[in-house]
Amino acid sequence: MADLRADLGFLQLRNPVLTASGTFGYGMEFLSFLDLSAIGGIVVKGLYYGPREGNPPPRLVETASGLINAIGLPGVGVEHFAADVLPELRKHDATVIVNVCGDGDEEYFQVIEFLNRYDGIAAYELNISCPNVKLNGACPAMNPHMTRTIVATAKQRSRRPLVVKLSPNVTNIAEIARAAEDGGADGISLINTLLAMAVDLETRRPKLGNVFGGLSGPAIKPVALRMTYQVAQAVRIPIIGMGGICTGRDALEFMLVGARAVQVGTANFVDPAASVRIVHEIAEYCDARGIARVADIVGTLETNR
Amino acid sequence: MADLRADLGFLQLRNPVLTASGTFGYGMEFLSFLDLSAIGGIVVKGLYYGPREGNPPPRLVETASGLINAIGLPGVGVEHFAADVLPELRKHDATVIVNVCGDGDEEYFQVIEFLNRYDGIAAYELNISCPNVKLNGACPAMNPHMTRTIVATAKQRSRRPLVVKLSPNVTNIAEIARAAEDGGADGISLINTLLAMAVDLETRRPKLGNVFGGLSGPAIKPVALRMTYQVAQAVRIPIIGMGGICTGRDALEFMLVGARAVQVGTANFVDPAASVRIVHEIAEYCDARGIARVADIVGTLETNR
Amino acid sequence: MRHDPAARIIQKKTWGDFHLLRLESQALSSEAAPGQFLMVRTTDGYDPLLRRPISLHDAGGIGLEIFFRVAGRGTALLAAKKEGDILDCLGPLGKGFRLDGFGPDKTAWLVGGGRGIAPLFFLARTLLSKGAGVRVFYGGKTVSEIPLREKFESAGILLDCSTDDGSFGFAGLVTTLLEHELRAGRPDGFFACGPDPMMERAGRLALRLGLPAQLSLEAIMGCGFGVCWSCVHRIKKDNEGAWRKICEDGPVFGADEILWEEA
Amino acid sequence: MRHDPAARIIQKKTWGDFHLLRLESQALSSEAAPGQFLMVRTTDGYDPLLRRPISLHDAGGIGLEIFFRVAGRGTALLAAKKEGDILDCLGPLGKGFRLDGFGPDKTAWLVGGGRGIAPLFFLARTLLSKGAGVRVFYGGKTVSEIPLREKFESAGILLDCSTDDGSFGFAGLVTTLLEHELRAGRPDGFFACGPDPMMERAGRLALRLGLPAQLSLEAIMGCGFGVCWSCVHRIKKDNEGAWRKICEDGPVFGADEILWEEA
Ligand SMILES: Cc1cc2nc3c(=O)[nH]c(=O)nc-3n(C[C@H](O)[C@H](O)[C@H](O)COP(=O)(O)OP(=O)(O)OC[C@H]3O[C@@H](n4cnc5c(N)ncnc54)[C@H](O)[C@@H]3O)c2cc1C
Ligand SMILES: Cc1cc2nc3c(=O)[nH]c(=O)nc-3n(C[C@H](O)[C@H](O)[C@H](O)COP(=O)(O)OP(=O)(O)OC[C@H]3O[C@@H](n4cnc5c(N)ncnc54)[C@H](O)[C@@H]3O)c2cc1C
Ligand SMILES: Cc1cc2nc3c(=O)[nH]c(=O)nc-3n(C[C@H](O)[C@H](O)[C@H](O)COP(=O)(O)O)c2cc1C
Ligand SMILES: Cc1cc2nc3c(=O)[nH]c(=O)nc-3n(C[C@H](O)[C@H](O)[C@H](O)COP(=O)(O)O)c2cc1C
Ligand code: FES
Ligand code: FES
Repeated sequence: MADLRADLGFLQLRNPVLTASGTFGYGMEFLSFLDLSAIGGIVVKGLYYGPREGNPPPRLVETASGLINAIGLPGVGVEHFAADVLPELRKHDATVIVNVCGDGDEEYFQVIEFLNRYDGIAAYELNISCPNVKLNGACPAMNPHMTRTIVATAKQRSRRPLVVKLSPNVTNIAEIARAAEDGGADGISLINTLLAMAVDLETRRPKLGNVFGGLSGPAIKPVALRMTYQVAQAVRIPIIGMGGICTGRDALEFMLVGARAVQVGTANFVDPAASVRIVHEIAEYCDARGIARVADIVGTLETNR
Repeated sequence: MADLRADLGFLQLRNPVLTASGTFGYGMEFLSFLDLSAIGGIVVKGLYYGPREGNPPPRLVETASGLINAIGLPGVGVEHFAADVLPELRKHDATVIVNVCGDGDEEYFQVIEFLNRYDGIAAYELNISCPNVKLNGACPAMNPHMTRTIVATAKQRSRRPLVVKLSPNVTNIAEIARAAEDGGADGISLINTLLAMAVDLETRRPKLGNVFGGLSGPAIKPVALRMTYQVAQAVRIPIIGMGGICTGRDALEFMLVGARAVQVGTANFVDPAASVRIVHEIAEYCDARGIARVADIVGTLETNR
Repeated sequence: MRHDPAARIIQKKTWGDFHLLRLESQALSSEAAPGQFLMVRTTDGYDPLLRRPISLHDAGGIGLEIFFRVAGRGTALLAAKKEGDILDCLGPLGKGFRLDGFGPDKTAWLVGGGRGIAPLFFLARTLLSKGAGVRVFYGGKTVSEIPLREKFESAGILLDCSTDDGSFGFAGLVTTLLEHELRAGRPDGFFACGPDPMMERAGRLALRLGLPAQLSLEAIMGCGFGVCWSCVHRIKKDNEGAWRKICEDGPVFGADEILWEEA
Repeated sequence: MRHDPAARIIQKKTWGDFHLLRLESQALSSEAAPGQFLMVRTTDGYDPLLRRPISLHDAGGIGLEIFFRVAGRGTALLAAKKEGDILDCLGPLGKGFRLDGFGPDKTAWLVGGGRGIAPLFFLARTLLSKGAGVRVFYGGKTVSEIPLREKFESAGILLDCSTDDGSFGFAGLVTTLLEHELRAGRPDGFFACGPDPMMERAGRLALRLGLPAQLSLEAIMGCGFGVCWSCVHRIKKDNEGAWRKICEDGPVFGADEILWEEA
C-alpha cells in the first residue's frame, strides 16, 4: 500500500486527512463511526478561554451544495477542555490540534498559555477569523498587519507549533498568508467559511439568528482550491487545505495544488465516517496508479504560466 | 396583476429582471425562447474597444451547483456592435445596457466615448473586474481608490447613466461600493464571479486553459445575497443584485435585501427562458399575497440589529 | 447509532403528500426505540447536501417504517423513491420517549398533529405491549391529512380524530380536543408530537394541569448526532435555560424542561 | 430550436454502460436532422447544474431516440431514468451533416467509435432514404462496446465492425480498418464521429487522400445554443484559424476546416 504519511515539518501525520474545526466536535461523538487513530488527526471545536453559549437559533441553513452556519462557537472553555476532554482524546491515540479563538488578541494568548501546560496537543490552529466585538466585528484575518501582529505574539507565547487559519473573505489571500509566515507561523490552513446570508421571503427576516453566517461545503470548493494554490505559490511553510472536501479525489486535488494535508469539514455531517473513507480513497487512488508516496503528489500541478 | 415596474432613478424598467452580461450573448440568440421586450432589459456581453478572441479552451468547468468560466471576454468590439447589433436590438424593443470592459482605464473611456454617439443604449455597466495586463492582472474593483478614479472619469466622459459592477473578490465590498458612489456612479450592480479554480487529477493540469476562472450559479447565491445586503446598507444609489438567481423567489430575495432590480446569469444556460419565467414567478408571488407593487418589497428585510 | 448506506425499501404506500416506507435493515432496527429518528440521505449528489431527520414510525425484527409528508425538496426526493430502491440512513438517533413507569395499571394519551403522528405508532405499540392503556388523538387540517386512521384502528389502538375544518371527527385543533377530553378524564401522562405552536400549547396545558408530558421537538438539523450544534432549543437545567441539542438530548423533552420564548 | 420540458421516455434498452432511450416529443422531432443534438437536463436540482449534449440517434414522426454511454454523473442520472419518466430537453441544436449531393449515384462511408456511433444511425437512414449507398464502420475497445450491431443490421445497413482487442470483427482501431478498406475502394465522402484523437486521425486521412469528410466534434458545452462561448475549437475561415462555436457552427465540420493543435 502507498505510503500515506504527511510531513508538515513541525508535525508528522499518519496520513494527510484531518477533520476541520467545528465539524467534528471534540472527537468523541464519532467513536461509533471510526477509530480516531485511523485519520491524520483532529482539529477540535474552536476554544475561547471561557465557556460560550453561541448564537441564537436558527443557526444553520442549507444552500445549493452547501450550508451556512452561524453556530457562533459555543464551547466548553479551556478549563473543562483540559480537564475532561483532553484525557479522553489521549486514550484514543488521536493527534489533536486545538483551534484557538479569541475576542480580541489577548484572549487568544490566554487560551494558548493556559493550554501550554497540558500534554496531548500536537499544535495550535489560530482561528484569526473570530469577530472582534470591540472592533465592530472586524477580525485579524482581514488585514495583513493585524495578522502579522497577532501571529508574532501568539508564536512567542506558544510552546507548540502554530498553524494559522485564514479567512477567504479577503482581496488578497497570498498577502495575508505572507503576513502569517512573516509573523512566524509554522503552517497555514485555509479556508474558513465564506461570509454569506440567507433570507426568508415569507417572514421577511434573515434565516439565521445572527443574520450573517459562513458558507461551507462542496459549493465553495472551487474558491478554496484557488486560494490554496495561490497561498502555495506565496509562502514556504506547509499548507493544510480545506473547503468542500467530500472524497479522496477532492483531497488529492488540494494536495496537487500544494497542500501537504487537508481537513474535512461539512462532509462529516453527511457521512460521519467521511474522513476515514477519504483516507481509504486516497490509498486506493495511489495504489491503482502505482504512486508509492502520496506526498509525491503535493504541488505537482503543471501550468504553462 | 401586480405592478412590476422597477424605478432605478436614472432608468425606468418594465420589470426588475435583466439578463446578466456574458450569459445572454447580444440578445438575438434568445429570440426563439422569449420576447426581449418581456423582460426588464438585457446587459450585453462585455465589450472591449476592438474585437477579442478570448481564452484558450477548455473555457468552462462544472462544479457543485455552479460553474467556473474562463471565457475571457471574446467579443466583436464597439464598431461592429454599433453597426450591426444595436440596430437589431432596437427593432426588438429591448432595453439595452452595455457592459463596458477595458484593459487599463483608457480603454474603458474609449468604449464609452465611441458608444456615446449611438442611440439605443439605456446605460453603461462598467465592468471594473477586467484584469489589467500591465498591472499584473489587478483590476480596479480590488481597491477603493482605483474604483473611485475610474468611475469619476468614466462618469465624466459618459453621456449616459453609469452602473458600476463590483467584484466579490474583496475584503470589504461596502467600501468599494461607497468609492463607486463617491466617484459619481448612478447605480451599483453586483456580484461578478468569485475567483476560482479546478484541476484534473489525472493530467495534473488546471481544468481551464486560463488556470483561473470565475464561479457563478446557485453555489454563490449566499455570498451574493450577503454582499447585496451590505452594499444596500452602505450606499444610497440604486442597486442591481445578481448571483445564482434561478427562480422568482431567488430574485425577490435580492430585492428584499435591497436590490431594486436583478440580473439573471448562469440560469439562462440551463433554461433559456429563465428570465421571462422569473418575471412571471415574481408576478405570481405578488398576486398570491396581494402585493400591489413589487417595488414595495425592496429593502424591507427586518433584522433586530 | 449505526450507518446503513443501503436500507432497502420493501413496501411503499402513498396518500397524497403522505408516504409510508417500509425498510429492511438489521443494523437500524435492532436498537430502535420509540421517539428516535433516522437521518436519511435524499440524493447521491450534493444538492440537497444534508440528510433529513425522519422519525421511526415503527420497528421490529429486521424491518422498520418511516412515515413522512412532502415539505420541500428533500422529502419530495424521498417520495420519488420506489420499492426496491435503497436509502442511506443513520440511526437510530436521539433519546426517544421515556417509558419507565408505564405498565399495566397506567394510561397514556398520545397526541399527534399532521406528520407529527409519525413516531406515535411505534410508541403506541410499545406502550400496549407493556400493558399500558393507550389512547391516540390524531389531528389534521382536513380529512386527507389524517391518512393513518385505519392503520391505528387495525392495530387495535383507540383513536380520536380531529380536523380543523370539521371534515372528520372533532372540528378544531387536536389540542382543543385533548383539552376537552381532559375535562372528562385524566391519563397518567401524555406524549405529543407536532408543529412548534402545537407543542407549546400542549406543553403549557400539561403544566397547568400538573400532568407529566413528553413532547417531541423539531429543529433544523445539520448532523443529527450532536456535533454541529445547529439544533438547539432552550432547555431548563439546574434552573438555567441553556441551549441544548435536540438531536442528542432530545428530540423528546419533558414539558417542564422546555422554555418557550416569550412572544 | 425548441424547449420540451417533458419529453416522455417510451422505451429503454440497456447494454452494460450503454443506453438507448426512445422519446416522444413532437416539438423536438419535427425539425430534427442527422448530426444535430439535444441538451438534456439530468436532474431537477442544481447538481449537476448544466444540461448534457446528446446526439439525435434517430428521429421520425413524433419519436426520437438517443443513445449514450455513462461517462460521469450526468449520464449516470440519465441512465437511471425509467420508461414513463420525462426528460427536459432543448433541441434540435447545431447544424448537423451536410447531405447535399448525396443522392442515388453516391456512396458514403460512416465511421463511428464508441458512443460516437450515436448520430450515425439517423445519418445512415437518411442517406439510404435519399438513395445513396451507405457503409458503416463501427469500432469499440471490445465486443461489448459495439452493442448496436444488430440494430444497424436489421435496418439493412451494411456494417463493418472493429474492436481494439480483436474480440469481434477487425482487430484494431476503426480508423485503421477504414484506412485498410480505402485501399480497396473509395466512397464519395465519409462522415465520422468519435473521440478527438480518432477525429484527428480520420481528418488527416481525409486530407491526405483528398476525400471530402465531415467530422462531428465534441466539447464541454455550457449552453448548447451559442451564448456561453465555452465550446470553441479552432476552425479555418478566410485563411485564419478563429475560435468557432461547436454548438452553433457545428458540431459537424469539414475535415479541411478543422485546425488540430500541434502536439
Ligand atoms: C427529530 C425529527 C423527526 C422528524 N420526523 C419526521 C417524520 O417522521 N415525518 C415527517 O414528515 N417529517 C419529520 N420531520 C420533519 C422533516 O425532517 C422535515 O419536513 C424535512 O427535513 C424537510 O426537508 P425538505 O427538504 O423536504 O424541506 P426543505 O425544503 O428543507 O424545507 C421545507 C420547510 O421545512 C422546514 N424544515 C426544514 N428542515 C426541517 C426540520 N428538520 N424540522 C422542521 N422543519 C424543517 C424549512 O424551514 C422549510 O420551511 C422530523 C424532524 C425532526 C427534527
Ligand atoms: C454535440 C455532442 C453530442 C454528443 N452526443 C453524445 C451521444 O449521443 N451519446 C453519448 O454517450 N455522449 C454524447 N456526447 C458526450 C456527452 O455529452 C458526455 O459524455 C456527457 O456530457 C458527460 O456528462 P457526465 O455528467 O456523464 O460526465 P462528467 O462527469 O461531466 O464528465 C465525465 C468525463 O467526460 C468529459 N466530458 C464532460 N462533458 C463533455 C462533453 N460535453 N463532451 C465530451 N466530454 C465531456 C469530462 O471532461 C470528464 O472527463 C456528446 C457530446 C457533444 C458535445
Ligand atoms: C458548523 C460549523 C462550525 C465550524 N466551526 C469552526 C470553528 O470552531 N473554528 C474554525 O476555525 N472553523 C470552523 N468552521 C469552519 C470549518 O472548519 C472549515 O474551515 C469550513 O467549514 C470549510 O470546510 P468544509 O467546506 O469542508 O466544511 C466551522 C464550520 C461549520 C460548518
Ligand atoms: C460564461 C459567463 C460569461 C460572463 N461574462 C461576463 C462579462 O462579459 N461581463 C461581466 O461583467 N460579467 C460577466 N459574467 C458574470 C455574470 O454577468 C454574473 O455577474 C455572474 O455570472 C453571477 O451571476 P449568475 O450566478 O446568475 O451567473 C459572465 C458569467 C458567465 C457565467
Ligand atoms: S443536528 Fe447537529 S448537533 Fe443536533
Ligand atoms: S455551448 Fe455555449 S456557446 Fe457553445
